[in-house]
Amino acid sequence: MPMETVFSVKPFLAVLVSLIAIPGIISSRSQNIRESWTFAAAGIKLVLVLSMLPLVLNKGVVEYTVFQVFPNLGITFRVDAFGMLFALVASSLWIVTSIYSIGYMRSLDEHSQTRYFCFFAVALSATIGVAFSANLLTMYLFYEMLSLATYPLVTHHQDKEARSSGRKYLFYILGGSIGFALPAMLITYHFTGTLDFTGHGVMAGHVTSGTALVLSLMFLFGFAKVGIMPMHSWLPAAMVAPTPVSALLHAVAVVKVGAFSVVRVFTGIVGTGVLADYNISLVVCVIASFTVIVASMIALSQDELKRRLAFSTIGQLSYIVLGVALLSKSGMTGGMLHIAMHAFGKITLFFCAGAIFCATGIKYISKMKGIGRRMPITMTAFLIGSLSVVGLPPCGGFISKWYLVLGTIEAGHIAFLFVLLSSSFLNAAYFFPVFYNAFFCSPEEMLFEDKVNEAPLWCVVPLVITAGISVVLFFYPQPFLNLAKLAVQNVLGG
Amino acid sequence: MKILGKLTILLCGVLLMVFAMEFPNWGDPESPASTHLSPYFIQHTMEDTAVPNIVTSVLADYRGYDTMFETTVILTAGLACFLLLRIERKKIPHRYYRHEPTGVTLRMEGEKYPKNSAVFQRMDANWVPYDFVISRTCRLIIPFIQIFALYVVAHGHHSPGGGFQGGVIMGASVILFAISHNLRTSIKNFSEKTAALFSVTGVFIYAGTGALCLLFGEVFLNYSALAPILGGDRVMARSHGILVVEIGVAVAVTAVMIWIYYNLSSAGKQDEGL
Amino acid sequence: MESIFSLVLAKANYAAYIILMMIGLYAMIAKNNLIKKIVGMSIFQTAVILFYVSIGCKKGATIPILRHHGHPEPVGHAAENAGAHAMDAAHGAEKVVAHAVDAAHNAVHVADYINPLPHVLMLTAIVVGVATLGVALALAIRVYNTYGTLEEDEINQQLRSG
Amino acid sequence: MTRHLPALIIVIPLLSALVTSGSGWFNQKAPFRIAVSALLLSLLCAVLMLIQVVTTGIAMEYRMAGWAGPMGIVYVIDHLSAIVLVVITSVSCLNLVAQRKNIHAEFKDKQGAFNALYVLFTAGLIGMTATGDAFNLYVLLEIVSLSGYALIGLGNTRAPLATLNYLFLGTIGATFYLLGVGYLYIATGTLNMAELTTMIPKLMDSGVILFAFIICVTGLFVKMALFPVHGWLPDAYSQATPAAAGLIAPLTTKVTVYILIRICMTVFTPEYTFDHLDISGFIVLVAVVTIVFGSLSALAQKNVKKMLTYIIIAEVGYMVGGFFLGNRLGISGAILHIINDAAMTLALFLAAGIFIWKTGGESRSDLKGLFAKMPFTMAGFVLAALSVVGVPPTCGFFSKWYLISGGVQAGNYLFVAALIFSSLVNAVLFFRLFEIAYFEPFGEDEDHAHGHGNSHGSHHHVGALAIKEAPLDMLVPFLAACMALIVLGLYSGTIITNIIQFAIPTGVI
Repeated sequence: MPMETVFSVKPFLAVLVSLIAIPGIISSRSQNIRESWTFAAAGIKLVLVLSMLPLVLNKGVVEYTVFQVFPNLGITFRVDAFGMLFALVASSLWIVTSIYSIGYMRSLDEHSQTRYFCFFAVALSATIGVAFSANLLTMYLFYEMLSLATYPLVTHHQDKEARSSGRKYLFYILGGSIGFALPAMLITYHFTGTLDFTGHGVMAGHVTSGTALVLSLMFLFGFAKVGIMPMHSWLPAAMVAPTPVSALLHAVAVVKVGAFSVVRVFTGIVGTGVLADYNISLVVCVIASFTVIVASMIALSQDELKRRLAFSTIGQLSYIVLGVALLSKSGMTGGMLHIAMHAFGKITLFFCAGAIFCATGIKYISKMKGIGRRMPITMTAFLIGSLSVVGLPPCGGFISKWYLVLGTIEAGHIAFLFVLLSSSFLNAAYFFPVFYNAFFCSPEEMLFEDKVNEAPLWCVVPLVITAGISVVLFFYPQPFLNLAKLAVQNVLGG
Repeated sequence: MKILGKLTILLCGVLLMVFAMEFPNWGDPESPASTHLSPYFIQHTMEDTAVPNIVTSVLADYRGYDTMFETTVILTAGLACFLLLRIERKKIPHRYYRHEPTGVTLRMEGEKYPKNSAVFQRMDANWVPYDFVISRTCRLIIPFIQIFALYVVAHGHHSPGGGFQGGVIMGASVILFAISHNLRTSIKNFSEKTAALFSVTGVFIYAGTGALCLLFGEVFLNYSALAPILGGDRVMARSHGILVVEIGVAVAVTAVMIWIYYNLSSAGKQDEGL
Repeated sequence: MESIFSLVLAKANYAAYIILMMIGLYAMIAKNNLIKKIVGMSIFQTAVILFYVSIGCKKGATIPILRHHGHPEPVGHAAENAGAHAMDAAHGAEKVVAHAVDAAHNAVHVADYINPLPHVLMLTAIVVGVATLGVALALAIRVYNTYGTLEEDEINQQLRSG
Repeated sequence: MTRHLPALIIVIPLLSALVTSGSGWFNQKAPFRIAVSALLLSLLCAVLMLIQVVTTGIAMEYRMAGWAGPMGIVYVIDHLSAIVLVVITSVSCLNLVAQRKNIHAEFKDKQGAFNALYVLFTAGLIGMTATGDAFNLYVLLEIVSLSGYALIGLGNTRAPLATLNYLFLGTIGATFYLLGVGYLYIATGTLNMAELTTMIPKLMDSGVILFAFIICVTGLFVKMALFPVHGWLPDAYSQATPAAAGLIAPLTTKVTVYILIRICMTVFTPEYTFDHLDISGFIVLVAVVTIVFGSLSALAQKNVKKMLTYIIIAEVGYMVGGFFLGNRLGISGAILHIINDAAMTLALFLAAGIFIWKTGGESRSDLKGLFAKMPFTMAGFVLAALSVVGVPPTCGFFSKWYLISGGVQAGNYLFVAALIFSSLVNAVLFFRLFEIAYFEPFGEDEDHAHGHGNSHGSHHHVGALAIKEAPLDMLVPFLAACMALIVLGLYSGTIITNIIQFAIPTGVI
């Protein structure tokens, strides 16, 4: 199937645009000017990404090499269906999150907001960079850039708790990438002589089964952002960050970059053939399933809302890995689609958590009884988000889960079907009590007085938008679904 | 530490000795060192540079570049000692002088001192008296030492000698003066600033001669380019060029020796001293 | 037994330099007083100078100063040829031997003069030794000014307690 | 004029050092100006030579005093020396410009002597790099050493003792090298590197050559502070004044590694070093120990400058180990790391200089609150630190890439593991500093800061938020050095394919 390759600077610009905005953000004299720089960058970024969409949907590819740092390896961007899927999610959610950030940060009167917006922009650059990277080196570069750019965001409060969390965050993320991913990358390069992502991987015929297994696991654990157990504990720790950061970074950018990287490496470097032939996929499936179940169980026991969401995220990320590792057509489609669907659902939930904190200062679920009466919009959005994450109609999450379930049957691994189903039950078990408590509690149990109201408009509007999109995606999942299908086509052929 | 040191030393010594067994015998005329490069120097020194002292011709011409840096090494040492040790002298508000014939003591403000220093004697705790016999004897010898130094420098082309040797002798004569009198007297005659400037000038004569060759369109230090200035043909120009740089070396070595002595002997105070 | 003796005697220069060098090295490692260490360093460097100079030695040869330089003819002769010779100074290494045969009429016998090169090199090494000694003494004075002693163990004691 | 560049690059600094030293007796401002302009001219020469060598592909040869080959001293500028010359001159120049205020404060009326020694030190390094004569190398090595002792010995009160120890070990190292040259001279009768290259293959089995190799390399190991003869370096470098440390720390060890590479590849051929001798494995092992030791020792330091010096030791292990892997990738990595590490160390020491200038202290806790106070300096410092850790796209990543690839290719996984370990330790080291600079508010005591730990309010007081950057003439060169880290990283492919590739003999695979 011949693919049209266009050489264009657009992917590079899409990465660069938020970096270019930084001097503007720093030098702005007032908050409004600063925020308009952010919006301008976010808007231009989305437009640039969208402008490449038609081409990608027509099975085209956009390529651009910035620097040829090694004789046959450069810092190269390449936009294909999978990358486009992820970039689309990230760049559209940046705008929403920016709105939300303004509301959140201003209403809580946080310090160092300029720094916050700067590193937010850097993080977005890095995310798009990962999405558009054409080889493992470029991806590694932006992956590290993201790790470092998010550190000041995670530790924004600069207190003791932030310090220890930040330490944990870097320990896992940097330790994983330098300790595992970097050597794995170099060893791969040594054996294969290339790091380009190709449809069928580059390892086939170059490595023995043992080496392939070790390398695959090094990648899986090395890209610790995907939060596969036991490399997961940075994620709950990182919840000390301001909620918009948790929302965008820990529901969209950071964790999804991890998942995206793992999927990209498994399909583009290791190759589906190698994964299947040496039974690596099965090992990965088992590890992912373990994470899915255990993370959901831990989530049940968490009382702090953001921590519960964090453990939920850990479980959901493993869905993606599991889906791709099933190596069946539907499984892969479901896994890739889940990147988008989960992002919209989970970001809604985080926004809600943040809005509750903004309005009431409450973090714990046990203290949220009756809050639904006071903040109906927020809690309705929370319901929609939960439905999406659990995977029930009429929400986008249902579609991806549907494909995942189909995938397990297609692959003939019924055991994983049960994993998915039981996990869904667990998801429901830890989300619905929140919602139930918020609305259906007796008046005497209500913990809120009349003076509590909805969070500021800047906070409420974004969560309504994302909740709305979650619903819309159920009825109209085409853009993401088509991209995911195209991506699977590239990988599996046919 | 001592046992360990002895063991290391013993081991090193034995190892060195074992490998030394492979060396050519002492004084073996057939050794590579004696047959490879040195015959060229021995045979061509006259036709190349017209200097019969082969050591001088190799030193200042064939390997003249090395020697330039050798001189620079000396200068570096002088600068290093200065930089490490020199302490600014405290401004002394006033000094006492005794008028020898009458025994009257004068108090002088600031750095001023009586011009007629044969009659006035400075009084302070740091002052070291020097012996009359020794100082006069040295004054007697020093001119001869200095003439000999000049001879060594100038006759380096034809006999053992040259800039380094002559310079050291010259420097030693000044140091002898400083020892036999005292540092303050010596500094009065040959100040630190003079020493520093002379040492720089000496190296500058050498490097400048080399750079002059560049200006004349030849490679660095190729004295034959200086034939138009120095007179004679290109070979004699080399011979003369060698003399010029030897003088530079002598100036530098003399001055640096004195400079280092000044700083070391007074621990940088440049006041009293040994 | 005799052969070993003669062998050692034939390499006596190397033995001398090695012994001297080891004495210097030992003083640098094991002595406690900084000035003694500096003295050891000087001995150490001098040993290498001895080694080099002994390389230059040649049996039956004299110091490398040409004897017949007073005679006008060789000089004049040399001066005539000199222009050309100075110009093509780019003799390759292999040409050197050829020249040795070629220039036999110059009446300069290579075997008569010892190798000048090591002497030149050692002039440099001596200078370096003097310079290093000077700087080392300057540093020792600074150390003495700071600690009031030049014994290393006393200085270490002061450092530990201070 | 181009013909004379190899002489000019060293004669200009030499002459100007003389003028500088002389002018110091009359004027305290002139020495600095003369020194800077001389170094700039030298840098220009270096760049011109690099361009010429790269475009023509032929090494430049310069016959000092007009004597060729073994009789006289020749300077040879090939790809390897050309790039190292650019590194030396630019680092030296940048550091001098950045340290103007420091120098004025530290050496009030010794400007002449200090600047002269500074320039002489640079000239010595230039000469060491460019020379094609084994003995001339020794003379220049001594110039570098002597001026280095003087520059270092001027630090704080402990500096003279540390310098004296450095002097003892430095002298042993240099004398060993001299002895090795003597052995070579005994065996071959020549001192010219090019001629030695042609002669050594015939003498492969000679014990004298073997011992010459061992002594030379041992001497150089002492000079570059490889474990276990590293003891002098941390003390000496950390006690030096910022101006001296910024020159000496980035360049000395790196140029010594260059000399090692030069000696092993040009004098003793690669065939001899890697194939004939069976010591590469051992030396890589020593390098591994150096890396691990350096990293762990750095972890134990509270003083920032001392920590940096231990990192230097670990980096020496990188380069020596990479070179003795004996394959093309490893040697490329080692050479690339000479360039990159010089830039990284310069940036780090300039940063340390700025910290000391601004806070007056050099322990870890003196960095408190600096992110808020000096954001630009800290941004540069973060960049330099990331380069040391090896995060792309900074240059440290790329040399590490080649070194690790070389290790993988040679099958030496111990070396690979050591590099990874060192990267991780470096990450810990620097993030520990960042944490202090980021979390602990400026100008508050330890316990006081902890008391305020959880309240946001403590960050709002004026002192912590007021930006007080370093003076511009310190900041601009520092940021230029930091930018160079990125540029070197992005263009490392160009450097490898156009320069370093030609610096390695074709025999090395």
